[in-house]
Amino acid sequence: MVDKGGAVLSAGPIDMSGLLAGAHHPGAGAVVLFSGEVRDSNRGKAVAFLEYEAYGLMAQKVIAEILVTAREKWSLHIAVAQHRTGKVAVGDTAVVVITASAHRSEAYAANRYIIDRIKHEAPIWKCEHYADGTQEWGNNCNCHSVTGDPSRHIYESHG
Amino acid sequence: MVDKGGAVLSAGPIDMSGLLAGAHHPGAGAVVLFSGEVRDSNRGKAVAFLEYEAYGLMAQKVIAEILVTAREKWSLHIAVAQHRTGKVAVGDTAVVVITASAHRSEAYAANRYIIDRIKHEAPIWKCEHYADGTQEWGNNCNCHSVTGDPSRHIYESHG
Amino acid sequence: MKIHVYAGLKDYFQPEFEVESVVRNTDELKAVLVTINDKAEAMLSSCRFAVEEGFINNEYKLNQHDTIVIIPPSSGG
Amino acid sequence: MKIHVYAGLKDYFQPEFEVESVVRNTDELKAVLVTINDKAEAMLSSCRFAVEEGFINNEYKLNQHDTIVIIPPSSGG
Repeated sequence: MVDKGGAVLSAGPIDMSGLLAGAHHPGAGAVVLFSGEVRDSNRGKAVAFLEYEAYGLMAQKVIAEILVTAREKWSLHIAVAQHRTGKVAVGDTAVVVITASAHRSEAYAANRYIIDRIKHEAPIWKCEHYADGTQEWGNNCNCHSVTGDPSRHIYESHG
Repeated sequence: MVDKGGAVLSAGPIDMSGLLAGAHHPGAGAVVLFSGEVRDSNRGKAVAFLEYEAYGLMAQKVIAEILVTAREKWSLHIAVAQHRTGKVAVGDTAVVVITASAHRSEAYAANRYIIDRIKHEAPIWKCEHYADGTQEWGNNCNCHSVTGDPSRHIYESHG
Repeated sequence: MKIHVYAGLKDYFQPEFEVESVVRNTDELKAVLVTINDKAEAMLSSCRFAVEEGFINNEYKLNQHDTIVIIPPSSGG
Repeated sequence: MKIHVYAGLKDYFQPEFEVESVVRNTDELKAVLVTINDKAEAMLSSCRFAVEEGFINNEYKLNQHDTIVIIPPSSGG
């Protein structure tokens, strides 16, 4: 089953209200939304903005697979995700994940699962542009230093 | 510190988009929103609508205390909650909780903590009105049958 | 002593009523309420009590001028 | 063989370039890439590889007509 939430990558601002408004289901008692937003500082340095690069075709494929897996694993009514590409200002949303299920435990767990996997696995990279003019590619996932395999990841929240 | 999110009880529809739009903070990398919505069935019976009754002054006090506690416990930038009173239609939001923190673990954990405590402790009651014309008061919290004390609760997600 | 009850307790009592008997604590109040409607006994054992928007327990000394709010188990959300 | 690289790898290589040497698997490709820029060695050891939008491992037999995409560790979100 393919996610009906539409595009998982967005070159412009994410319409969070629109996505949330579309995420109701008569059988869902619980809707959980996660918004990953750009903070004003990173490692003690003032951030000017972020810039996201994606290997688009593959990012879509990876995220779609994650959503399908989560939907099946937790019997979700709704699972959608959208990730920004390009420049994202401080305070703006870089990624949103919405899950809906009959009861709340599943919606929370699935939401966390989806964002964790997107962050580790989707071929999307952030470049931090600092207020001092310097820039630096993010390198969040370094699971390979433990697992010895760039394809094997470790998650805080699930096995 | 008192929550600046405004009223915690609402006799009319909850403005989820407005609450979410107000829940950005430059130091918050993670925003989590929970929406508790009215399902179309309960215990196998078709639901027509719900009606929430609250002991208003005390519900406000209890929810405000829960928000302050969560804010301190997880160093949240934002913690807001709003609960409906009166009639709520199937698919509509009965309660919303929004948390924002530097990193996502805290926003998820605090969000879950807040909704769990609201459901167990805030003096708010739902009356299920079924499609067949019958009605029934909800009785979700029966922790006292285990703890022997109506003031002592058991939570799925935290100690 | 004024009593306010909510939700399912309204199936057993008026939403607001007076108790004339002298009751010193919540256990004594519960005993009096059961004499008014013994079907309420099980639910009363699961209720919390409040005075002036503060929860009280059986240690709290009730005053004849208090308004006691009886709070069934929450079912919000 | 066409190579596409992303993100931090662009500090070491052009975004798209050709490798003329015959390489049969990703280990051999990495070895060739290190001869082009030995500073990329550490990062390459943390990268995943893909052909036609599918991840591949070292078992996959590379074809000289393949386009290989080299994928540094994700840092989305």
